[in-house]
Amino acid sequence: MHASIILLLPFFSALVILLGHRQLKGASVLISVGSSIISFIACLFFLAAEDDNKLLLPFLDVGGHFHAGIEVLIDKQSRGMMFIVSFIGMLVHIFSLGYMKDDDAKPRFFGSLSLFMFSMTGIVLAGNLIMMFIFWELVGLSSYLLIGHWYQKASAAEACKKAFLTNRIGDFGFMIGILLLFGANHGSVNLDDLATAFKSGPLAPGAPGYSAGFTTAAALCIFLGAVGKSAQFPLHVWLPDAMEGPTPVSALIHAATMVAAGVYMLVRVSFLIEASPLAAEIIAGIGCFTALLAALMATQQNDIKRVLAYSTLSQLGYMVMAVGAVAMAAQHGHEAHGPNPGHPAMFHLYTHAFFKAMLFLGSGAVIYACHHEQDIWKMGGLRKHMPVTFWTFLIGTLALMGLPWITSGFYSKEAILGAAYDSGCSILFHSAALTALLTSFYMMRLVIIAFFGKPRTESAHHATEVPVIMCLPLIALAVFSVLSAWDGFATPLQALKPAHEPPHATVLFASIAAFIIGTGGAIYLYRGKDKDPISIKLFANKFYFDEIYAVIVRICQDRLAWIVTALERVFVDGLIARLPTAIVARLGAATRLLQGGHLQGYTFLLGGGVIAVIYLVVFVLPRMGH
Amino acid sequence: MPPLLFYLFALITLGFGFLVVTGRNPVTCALALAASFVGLAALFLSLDAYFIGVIQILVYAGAVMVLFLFIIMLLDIKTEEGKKLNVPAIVSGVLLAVLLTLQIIAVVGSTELANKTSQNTPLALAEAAGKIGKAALPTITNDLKAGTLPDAKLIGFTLFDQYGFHLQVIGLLLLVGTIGVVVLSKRERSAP
Amino acid sequence: MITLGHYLVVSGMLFSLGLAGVIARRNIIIVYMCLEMMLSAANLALVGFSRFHLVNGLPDYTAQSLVFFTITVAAAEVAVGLAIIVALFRSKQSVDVESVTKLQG
Amino acid sequence: MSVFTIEAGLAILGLVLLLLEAFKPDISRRTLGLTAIAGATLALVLLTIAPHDSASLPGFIQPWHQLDSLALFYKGFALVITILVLWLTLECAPYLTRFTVDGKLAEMFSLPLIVCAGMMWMASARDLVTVFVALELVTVSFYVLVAFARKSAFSLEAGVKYLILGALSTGVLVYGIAWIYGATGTMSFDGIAKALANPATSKTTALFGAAVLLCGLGFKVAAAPFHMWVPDVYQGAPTPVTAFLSVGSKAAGFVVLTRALDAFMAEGSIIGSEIQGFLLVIGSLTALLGSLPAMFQTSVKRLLAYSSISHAGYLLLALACRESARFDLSSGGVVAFYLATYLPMTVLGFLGLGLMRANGLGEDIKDFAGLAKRNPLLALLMTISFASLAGLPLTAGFLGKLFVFLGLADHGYWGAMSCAVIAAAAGFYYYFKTILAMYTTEGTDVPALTFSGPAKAVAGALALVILILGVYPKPLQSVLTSDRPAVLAK
Amino acid sequence: MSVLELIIALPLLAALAIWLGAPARAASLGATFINLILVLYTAVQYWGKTGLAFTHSRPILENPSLSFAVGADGISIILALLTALVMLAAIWQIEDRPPIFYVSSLLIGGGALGAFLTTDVFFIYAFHELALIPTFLMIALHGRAEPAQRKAVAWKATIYLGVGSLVLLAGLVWLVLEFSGGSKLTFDLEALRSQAKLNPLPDAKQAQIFFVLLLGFGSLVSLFPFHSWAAPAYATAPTPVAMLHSGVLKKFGLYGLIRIALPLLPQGAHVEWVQNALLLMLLGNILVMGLVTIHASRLDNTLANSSVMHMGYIFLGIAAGTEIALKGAVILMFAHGISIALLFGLCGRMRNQLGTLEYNKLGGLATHAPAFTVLFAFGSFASIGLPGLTNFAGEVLIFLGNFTEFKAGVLTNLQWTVILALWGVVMSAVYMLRAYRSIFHGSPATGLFMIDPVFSQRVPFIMLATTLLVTGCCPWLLLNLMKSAL
Repeated sequence: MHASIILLLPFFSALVILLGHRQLKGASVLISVGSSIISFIACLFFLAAEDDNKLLLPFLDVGGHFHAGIEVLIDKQSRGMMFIVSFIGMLVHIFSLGYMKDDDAKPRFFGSLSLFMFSMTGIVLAGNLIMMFIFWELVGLSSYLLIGHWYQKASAAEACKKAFLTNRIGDFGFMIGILLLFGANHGSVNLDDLATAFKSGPLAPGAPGYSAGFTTAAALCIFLGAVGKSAQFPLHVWLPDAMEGPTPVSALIHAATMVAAGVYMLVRVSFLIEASPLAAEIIAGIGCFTALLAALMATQQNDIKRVLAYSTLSQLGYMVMAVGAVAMAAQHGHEAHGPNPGHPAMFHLYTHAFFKAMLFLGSGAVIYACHHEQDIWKMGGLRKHMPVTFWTFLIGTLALMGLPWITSGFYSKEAILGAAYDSGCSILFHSAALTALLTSFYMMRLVIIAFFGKPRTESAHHATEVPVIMCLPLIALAVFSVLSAWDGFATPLQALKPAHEPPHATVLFASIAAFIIGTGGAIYLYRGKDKDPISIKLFANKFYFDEIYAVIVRICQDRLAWIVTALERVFVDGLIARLPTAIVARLGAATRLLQGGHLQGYTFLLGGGVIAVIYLVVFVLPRMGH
Repeated sequence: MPPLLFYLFALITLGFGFLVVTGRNPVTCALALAASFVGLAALFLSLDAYFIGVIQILVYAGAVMVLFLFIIMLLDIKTEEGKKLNVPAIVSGVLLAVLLTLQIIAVVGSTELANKTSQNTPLALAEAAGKIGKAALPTITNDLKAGTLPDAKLIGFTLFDQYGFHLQVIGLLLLVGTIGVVVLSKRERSAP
Repeated sequence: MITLGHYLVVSGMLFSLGLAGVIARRNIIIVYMCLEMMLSAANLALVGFSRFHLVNGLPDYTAQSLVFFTITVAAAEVAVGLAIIVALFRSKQSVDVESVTKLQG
Repeated sequence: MSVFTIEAGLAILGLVLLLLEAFKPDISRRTLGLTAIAGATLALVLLTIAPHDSASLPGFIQPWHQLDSLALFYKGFALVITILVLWLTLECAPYLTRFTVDGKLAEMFSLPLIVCAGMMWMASARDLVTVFVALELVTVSFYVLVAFARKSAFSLEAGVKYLILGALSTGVLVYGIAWIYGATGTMSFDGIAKALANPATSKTTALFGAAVLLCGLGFKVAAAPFHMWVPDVYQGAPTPVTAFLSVGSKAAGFVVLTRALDAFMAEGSIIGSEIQGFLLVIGSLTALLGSLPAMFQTSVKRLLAYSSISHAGYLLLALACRESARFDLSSGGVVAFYLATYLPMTVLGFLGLGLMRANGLGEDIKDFAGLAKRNPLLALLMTISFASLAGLPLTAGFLGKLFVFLGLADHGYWGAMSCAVIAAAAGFYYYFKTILAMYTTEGTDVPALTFSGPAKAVAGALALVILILGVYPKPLQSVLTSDRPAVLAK
Repeated sequence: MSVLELIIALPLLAALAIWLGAPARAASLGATFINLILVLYTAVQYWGKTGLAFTHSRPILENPSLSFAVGADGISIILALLTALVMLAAIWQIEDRPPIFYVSSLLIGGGALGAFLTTDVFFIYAFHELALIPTFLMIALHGRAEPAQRKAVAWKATIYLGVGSLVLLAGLVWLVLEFSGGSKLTFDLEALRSQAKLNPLPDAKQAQIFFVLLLGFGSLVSLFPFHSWAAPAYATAPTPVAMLHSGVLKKFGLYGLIRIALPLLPQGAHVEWVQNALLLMLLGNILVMGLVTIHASRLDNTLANSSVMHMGYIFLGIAAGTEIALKGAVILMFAHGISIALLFGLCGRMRNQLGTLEYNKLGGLATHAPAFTVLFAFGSFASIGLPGLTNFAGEVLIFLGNFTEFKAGVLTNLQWTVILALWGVVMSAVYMLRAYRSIFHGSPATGLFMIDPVFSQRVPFIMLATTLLVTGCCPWLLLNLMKSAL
C-alpha cells in the first residue's frame, strides 16, 4: 500500500507537470514539492513495513511462468534506501524552491525532479532485475533531462548526452547479465528466486551444468551496469561533466542517490558476487582504483562542484570496493556477525548521502550567493558572509573527511577500511587508506580556499547568506551528517549498519592517521594562498581520460562509421543493387541489338532459330533423356 | 523413274535454284526460277503426281513467274551490280543453308522411312480398286481396274469429297488477295 | 535405286537454297522468289511422302490436296506480296531490303 | 442453327460489306463500321445460343471441325476482339484515313470479319490442312491490313517486313507439316497422336517434323527467336490492326499450338518429353527476350509489342506444364484463361494509344507525360491496363501469371520459373515507367484531352473486366471447365 | 459481412470518393477516424478471446481454391490498430497538398489493412502489392528531391520491392504446392496450417522454403543486405508516405514471416544454415546499419537508416521463434511503427518550416518550439528503447525470448547474436541523442526559426506519442490481445 503510494505519487506528479506545465504554471512547483513531502511521510510509515515481495502490476505478462512485473521487494535495504531517497529528495525539492526561483523553466525542472523520484523509488523497490533495469534506464533519462536543464549551453547539452551514453554502455552489460541470469535461472530474475537459486538451485555450485566461468561472467556483466551508473573507472567520465546541471540536481542525483544506485544494486545481488571470487576481486579492484584515481584528480580541481564531483567518484569507488571486499571476505569464510548485519557499502552510502548532499547544497548556496561563480580561487572569506552555509559546509566536510568518533563518515569509512582489511588483500587496504588521506587533503583545501582568507573577487565580497528556505535543508542535512551513524538514532535504519565489531587497531590507526595527515597537509599548503602552490597537470587534466576517450570515440565510432558506410555503399549497394541492374541493362541493350530493323538480320535470325531448334529438339534433347 | 532422269531433273531444279539465289539480274533470276519449277514439276511426275506436276507448271512456272517478270519489268528494277554485296549476309545465308542441309541429311539418313522405293511399293492398282470400293466414283474404280492411275480424278474426288469447304476458303482467300492487291496498289487520287 | 530419301534430300537442299537466298539477297523481289522456292521444296517433300504412304494401295491424296492448297495460297500470297512491293517501290523508289529499316530498336 | 453457319455468315457479311462499298461509294464509314459491329455482335449472341456439341454440325464437316470448349471459347474470343477492333477502327478513323490513299476504310471493316471467320475455323480445326487453310486466310488478310495505311512509311515498312517474314514462316510451316505427315502418315491431330503413341513410328522424323512445325507456329505466336517481326510490325501497323494482331492473331496461334501440342504430347507420345523441353527453353527465352529490350523502349506502342512477346513466353511455359496435377485447368485451359485476361488489358492499352493519336499526340512515353492532368479518367484506365499487364495482384493479369507460376512450380521447372520471374520483374519496370510518366507534373501545360462517351464506356467496361476478373475469376474458370472435361478440365 | 471487410473497404472507398470529387481532407479524415473506431471496437471485442475471430469467407475460385477470407487474431488486430493510428496521423498532418496525397495515403493504409486482416495467402500478397504502387508514385512524383533524383530513388525502391515480392511469390507458391494436400490447391492460410501440422515437411526442405520466404519477405523489410532501397526512399518520400510505409507497410514482411512462414515451417528457422544466415543478416542490420546511421549527417537520413537498423531486432525475435520473443517482435513492430511515424511526421514539419535538416545548420530549436521538442523526444527516446515507451517492452521481450532455452556456460549462436545486438542499443542512443542534441539543444542557430504548431496540428503527433506512452507503460494491453496467437 505504502509502496504503491511512494511509487506512483511522483509518477503522476511528473506526468501532470511534464505534460501540462504550460497550463499549470506555478502550481507545478507546488505539486512536485508537495508530492515529495507526502512521499517522505509515506516513507516514514514504510520504515515499519514488513518484509515482503509481491507483484503490484503485471508489466510484461507473456503467460507461462515468466512475468516481469512491477514487483515490490521490501526488506531492510529497500526500507533504508527509501528513507535516504525520500528524505534527501524532499530536502532538495525544498532547497530548489529557492535555488531555482528565477528560472524560466522551473516547471520542467520540477517535473524532471519528480520523474527522478519516481524512477529512483522504482530502483529501490524493485523486486526483480527487469524492473530494476526499467527504472535504471528511467533514472538515466531524468538525469539526462536535469543535466541538460540549461540546454542552451553547449557544455550542458554535451554533458547530458555524455551521461546518457556512458550509462547506456553500462546498461549494455547490465542487460547481458540479466539475460544470462534469466536463462540460467529458467526464466526468473526475481531477486529472492535468484538468491535461492544461488544457494540451492540451478546456480548453486555443484548443480548440474554449473560453471564458475558463467557465474563470473554474469557477475561482471551485472557489475558493468553499476560501473556506468556509479561512475566507476573506466566509465567515470560522465559524472564530473554532469555538474553542468543545477546544483540541487548534483546534490540529489549525482551525489546522494542515483549514483549510489549502482552500489545498491550490487549489494542487492551480493549473492552473485559472493559466488564468484574472480568477480569479487575485479569489483574490489575497480572500486579501489576509481577511488584513488578520483581522489588524485580532486586534489587539483578549482571548480567547487568538480571537487565535490571527484570526491563523489572517489567515495563511490570506496563503496564499490567495499562490495568486492565483503564478498572476498565472505569467500574466505569471514561471515558477518549479528542478527541482522548491514553491509559496509550500504552504510557508507547512507552516511555519504547526507553529507555529500549537504556539501552539494552548500556549494549551491555558495554559487548562488556568488552569482553563479564556481571557481574557488575567485571566492574566499565566505566564512564571514555566510556563516550558516560555512558551518554546515564545514560539518559536511569533516564528515566526509571522517573526523574520528564525532561524524558519521568516520564510522562508515572505518567499516569499509575494515572490510578491505578483512578481504585479505593488502593493496586494497593500503590504497583505501591513501584515498582517505587524499580525501582529507582536498576537502580541507577546498574549505580553506573558499571560506577562509579574504574575498578575491567582487562577487565573493558581496556574497550574503542565502534565504531561509535554502538554509533549512542545509541544517537538516548537517544534523544528519553528524548523527546518522550514532546508535539509537533512527532505529529502523540500524539495519544498514554493519555488525558492530571492535575496530581492528590497524584500521583505526590508518583511519585517524589519514585524517590528520591529509588535513595537516592541506592547511600547511593552502593557508593564506591566493594561487595554487602546486600544479600537477596530470591530475588537473583528469589523467587525460576525456582526451583519450575522444580519440577512441573518433576512431571506433566516427571513423569506423565512415568506413562501414563506404563499404556498405560499395559492396552491398554495389553488388546487390547496381551490379545486377547493370547486368540486366547490358543484357537488355544487347538483346535490343538483335532488333536492328534490317530484314536480312531478321530472316537470318528466323532461319538460324529454326536450325537451332532442330538441333535442340532432334539432336540434343533426345540424348539428354529429357 | 530411272535414276538417271531423277538426277537430271534434280540437277535442273537445284541448279536453276542456285542461279536464282546467285543471279545478279532479276530477270535472270525469274527465268531461272521458272526453269527450276519445270524441273520440279518433272520430279512430281516421277512421283506419279501428274496433276500436281501440271499445276506446278501452269500456276507457278506459268502464272506466278509471269507476274514476277511483269512486276520486274514494270518497276524497271536495275540489277544489283552497282551495289556492293552484303558479305555477312551472304556468308551467314550459306552457312545456314549448309547447316540445314546437313541436318536434313542426318535426319533422312537416320530413318527407315527414307529407304522406301517405288520398287518395293509398287502400286497395285487393281487391288486398290477393290479396297476403295464404293467409297469412290465408278469412273475411278474403272480406271483402276484398267490398270491406269486416274490421278486427276482421284485428287479431284478427294478435294470435293473431303475438302470442299477448304476449297471455298481458298476461294475466299484468293478474293481477299484480290481485294488486297486493289487496296494496296490503288493510285492516290490527285485531289484528296 | 531412287528412294524416298533421295527426294527428301533434294527437297531439303532446295529448301536450304531458298533460305540462303532469302537471307543473302537484297532485292525483295528475289527474296520473294526464294520464298516461293522454299514453298515448292515443302511441296516436293509432301508429294514424296504421299507417294510412299499408300492408302488402299494408292498414294495418299489428302497430302496432295494440301499441295494443291499450298500452290493456290502461294499464288495469292505472291499477288498480295507483289502489290505491297509495288507500293514500297512507289514510295521509296527502291526494292532493296535496306530501304525498310526505320522501325528498329 | 449450327455454329458453323455463324462463321460462314460472318465471312459472307464481310463480302457483302465489300460489295456495298464498291457499289454504293457514298455509304458512310460509320454505317459500314456499325453494320460490321452489329453483325459480329449478332454472331456472338448466336454463338451463345447455338448448340454446343460437335454432333450438331453437318456430317461432312465433322472430320475436320470440332466443337469443344476450347473451340467455343476461342470462337467467342475471336468475336469479342473483332468487335472491339472494329469499334477501335471507327474511333481511330479520323486519323487513320489520313494515311490511306482514298481516305476510305471500307476494307478495314470487312477484312476483320473475314479474319474472324478464319480464326473461328482455326479454333475448331481437327487437321493440319484446315489449320493451314484457315491460317493462311488470316495471314494474307493481315498482310493487307498491316500495310493498309500505306501512306505512312511505317505502315508500309511494317507491311513489307510482315510479308517477307510471314511468307518465310509459311514455308517453314508447310515443310513441318510435310515431315509430320511423313512421320505419322496422317494430317489429323487425332491420327498424329495415335501414331506418336506407336513406338514403331520413327522418332527422329517425328521430332524433326514437330520441331519445324512448331517453329512455323512459333512465328505466329511471336515465340523467340521468331519474334523479331513483332516490334516492328506492331509499331508500324495501324493501331486497331496492332490490337488485332496482338490479341486475335496471337490467340489463334495459341489455339492451334494447343491442338498441335495436345497431339504431340498426348499420353505415351514418343516425342512428348522433347517437345516439353523445347517449350521450356523457348518459353523462357521468349519471356526474357520480350522483357529485357522492352525496358529501353521510348515508344509505348513498341513497348506493348515487346510486352506481347513476353506474354507469349509465359503462355508457352504454361503449355509446357502438361498435367498440372492439382489444377482444375489443363495447360490449354490456363492458356485460354491467360488470353481471356490478356484481351481486355491489351485492347485497353491500344485503345488508349489510339485515343491519344486521335487527339494529335504521339505514341512515345514522353507524350504520356501529365496525362493524369489532361484526362484523369483515361490515366486511371491506362494505369489499370498497364498494372494488369505488369501482373499486379487484384488485376486480371496477376491470376494468369500466378497459374503459370503454379504450373511451373508444380512440375519443378525452377530454371524456367526463374526466367519467368526475371521477365516479370523487368516487366514491372517498363510498365511502371509508363504509368509514372502519366502522373508526372513537370512540364505539362498542355491542353486537356477529350474522348467520346462510347469510348469512355468501352474503356471503362474493359477496365472493369480487368478488375472483376482480378478479384472474381470464378465465372471465367467455370466457362473453361464447365461441361467439357475432356479438353480443358483435367 | 464481417466488420473486418468494412475496415478494409472504408479507406479504399474513401479514396474512390475523393477521386470522384469528394472533399479530400474531410472524406479521408472521416474514413480513417471511423476506421480507428472500428479497429478499437474489434480490439475490445477480441479482448480475452483466442484464435481467429470475425472470420468470413467469399470464395472467388474453386480450384486452385482462392477466397476473399478475412479474420483476425491478436497479431492482426495489433497491426490493424497500428495502421489505423498511423493512417489517421499521416492524413491529419497533411497540409495544403493536392488530393493525391490523401488518396495515396488511403490506398497505402487500405492495402496494409487488407494484408493484415485477410487470411488467404493470395489476398495477403495482393493487398501488399496494391499498397506499393501509391508509395512508388508518390516518391517519384512528390518526393523531396530533384525530379531525376527522386525518380531514381523511387525506382530503386520499387525494383527492390518488386523483385522481393516476386521471390516471395515464388516462396508462397512453393508453400501452397507443398501444403495443399490432397488433390486441390488451396491458398487458405488456415487450411495450409492444418495441413502443415498434419504432415510437416522434412527439416531440410522446410529450411529451403523458409529461406526463400525470408529473402522475399526480408527485402520488403529491408533485411540486410537487401536494404539499400529503404534509406533513400524514406528520406525522399513525402511525409505521409514515409510515415505509412516505414511505420506500417514495412511491417508486412515481418507479419508474413510470423503469420505464414513460422507456423507452416516451424523448423525452417532453426535449421542451422538458415539460422546462421539469418543471424548474420540481422547483425548486418543492427551493427552495420547502426554505424551507417551514426555516420548520417541529416535528420532524414538518420531516421531512415535507423528504421532499417531496428528491423534487425524484430528479425532477432523471429530468429528465436519462442513465444516470448515472437510476442516481443509483434510489440516491437507496433512500437516501431508508431515511433517512426511520429518521427517522420515531425521531420516532415521541420523540413517544411526550416528548409534544411543538416545537423550542422540546426540547433536550439527547443527554445522556440518546446511542444514540438517534447513530441520529438517521445519519438526519439522510444526509438532508443527507453522503458515506459512501447519499444522497450518489445525489445526486452525479444532479448529474453532468446534466452529461454539456456545451457549455463554454453551460449548458442542466437544468444551471442543477442549480445552483439545489444550493442546496437548503445549505437541507437548515440545517433538519436546526437540528432536531438544538434537540433534542439544548444543556442538557436541564426536564420533558422521554427515555432510550435498550433494545437490542431499537434493532435496527430500527440495521439501517437500518447499511444507510445500508454502501451509503453501498459504493454500487457497488447500482450493480452495475443494470448494464444503464437
